[in-house]
Amino acid sequence: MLNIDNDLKEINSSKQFNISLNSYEGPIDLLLDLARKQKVDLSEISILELAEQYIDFINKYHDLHLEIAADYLVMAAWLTYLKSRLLLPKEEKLDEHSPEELEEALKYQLQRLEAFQSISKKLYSRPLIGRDVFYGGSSEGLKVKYNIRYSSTLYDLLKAYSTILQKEDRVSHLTIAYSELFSVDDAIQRLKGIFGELKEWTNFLSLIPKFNFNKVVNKSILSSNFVASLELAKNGFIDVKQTSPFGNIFVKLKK
Amino acid sequence: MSVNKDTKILEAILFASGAPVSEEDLKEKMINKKDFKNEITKLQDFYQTRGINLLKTGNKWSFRTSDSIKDELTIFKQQKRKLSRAATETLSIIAYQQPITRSEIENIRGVQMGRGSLDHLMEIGWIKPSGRKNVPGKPALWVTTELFIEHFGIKNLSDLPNKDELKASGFLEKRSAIATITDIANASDLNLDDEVEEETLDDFISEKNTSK
Amino acid sequence: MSVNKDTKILEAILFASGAPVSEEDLKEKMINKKDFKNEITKLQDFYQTRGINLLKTGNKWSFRTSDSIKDELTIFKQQKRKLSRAATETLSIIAYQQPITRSEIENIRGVQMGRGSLDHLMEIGWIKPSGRKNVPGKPALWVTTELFIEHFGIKNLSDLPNKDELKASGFLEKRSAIATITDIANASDLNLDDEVEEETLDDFISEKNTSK
Repeated sequence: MLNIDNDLKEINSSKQFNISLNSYEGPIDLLLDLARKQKVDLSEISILELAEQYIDFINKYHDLHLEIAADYLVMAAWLTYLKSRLLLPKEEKLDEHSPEELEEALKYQLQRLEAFQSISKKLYSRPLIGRDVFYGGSSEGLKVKYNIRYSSTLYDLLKAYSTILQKEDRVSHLTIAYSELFSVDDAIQRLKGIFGELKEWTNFLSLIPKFNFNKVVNKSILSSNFVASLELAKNGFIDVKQTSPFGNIFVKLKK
Repeated sequence: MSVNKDTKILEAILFASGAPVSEEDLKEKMINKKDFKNEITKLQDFYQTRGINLLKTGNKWSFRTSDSIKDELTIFKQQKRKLSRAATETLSIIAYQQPITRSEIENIRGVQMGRGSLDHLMEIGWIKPSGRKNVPGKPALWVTTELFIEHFGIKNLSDLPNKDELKASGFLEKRSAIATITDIANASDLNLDDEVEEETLDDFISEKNTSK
Repeated sequence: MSVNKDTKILEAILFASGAPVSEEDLKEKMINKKDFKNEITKLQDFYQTRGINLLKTGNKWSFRTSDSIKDELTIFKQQKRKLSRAATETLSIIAYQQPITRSEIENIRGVQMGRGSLDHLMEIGWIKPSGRKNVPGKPALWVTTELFIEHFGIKNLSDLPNKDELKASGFLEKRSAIATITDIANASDLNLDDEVEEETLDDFISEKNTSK
């Protein structure tokens, strides 16, 4: 009677199962689809049968280890409950709703959703401005006076306020990331250690440690060492010379 | 054949303004304002079978191209994003059941409102909030706009297609608390969803004190 | 009276394009292209005495409002402008958090406000000063006006959706990382100029392609 089993097999083999559940707008939509496959006239559907089909459908999903949204599971649990109520012999009032009332409520909801789904198709297939029909006309040749009118809409206003709310959520703390750059102090300490042995003029560049850091860090090593060497020259610790503009810089220990 | 000057005036205004014009604005330009009803009906009849038609939506009149040649007018069709199914369903529920709260819409659709459908419909300009429902939490009520009526070529809200039919089937009444399956599921312990507490505007406004 | 489909097509295209259309473009849309001359002449005759006439200028055809009524008619057209982003933000803060002082607004937006920004909103008529805050310096407090409520199509201030409702309606959704970055860049932009925007319906609907 139903092709769900076949659908499942097909879908399973073509790995499109998830897409299939995504195409439903929620548990009631899925139920409605199952109901349509059962009967054309929704007022005559068997709720018991529908409940079984739904539970079966959800179980099959489960077997395939596919994620099922919580509300689909809630509906499955609820339908299991409804099924048991419908199958159990009638008891004295268990709680406020008889199984018939529940059945009726479910039918109503299915029929109402069905009605709105079909009405929404009808509504949206009406000749729509900008899609099917168009305004037009031209005021050429007429005297026209322009009024400035602000066209900002409530949507613009709410969107702007939402932006502010988002910013408030987002920008609460300003954290400054730990810097990986090399400081001048470190470089002075380092150069002092090296310069003890530099009796001859030595190319400054050969004193720069070669690390495979990123460009920025490498540059910081170079510049901190350069500033450090100037600092040391100023203090009379070393000599620095450069023979031409932009030429190599040489350093040696001051005698 | 001589054409009445007022006819010409109405025709020209409606043509030149390129958007719906209110009856008051139209009357104001006429020589014999009392003839308005007569003139506009004549004009509407005159264009009935033509390539452009005269339509009344809400309180406004406009010329628009005829629906009968929509397939031939494809040149004007811009690439236009289609509304999602969720959005069209939400729009029609609002149109027929307005004013309506978000949770009432969710009740009918049996699913939590997808992200982006109310804001999207509002961005297009077809819905807006209007008042709040007098129930705990005072949730916002949503209604359709004048632009909705104009864009869908509807005379007025009581003229929505199949409205009587829906009403007769009892689908337009808002059922009381425990009448639908979603209500029952929500009311029972089976509900796994966290209920979002609805704030009133007052809660919301007083919040600013704490945020500083 | 039944109207030829080609007549309707010509009529609708000439109407909807709002500018002169070349004969080639018109012919191209017709079913029986050979009938063009006949059809267009028929149409021209048809409109001869009406409020709008069909005119040929050079190689192009267009509808124009009739000369015979041009003295009676002045059309008022609205030039549409949108508020700048900064002004919209300021307005929304006032709407939600009124009464509020200038420095409180600046505090929320995280930027100093240009001199004229509040004046500008006041000029439009959407905000007004209302009393002073009882703190040192007694700064003016700002509130929104009746006109604000009318323009934005709400009944009263409590119609404005609260934070949870904004969230549930999709407003707080981040569209994309890039959009967020530009949001920040734009927000810190102190430019208070209005963007002049002449919107057509097409812009309006097609605009949305870019937003997702």
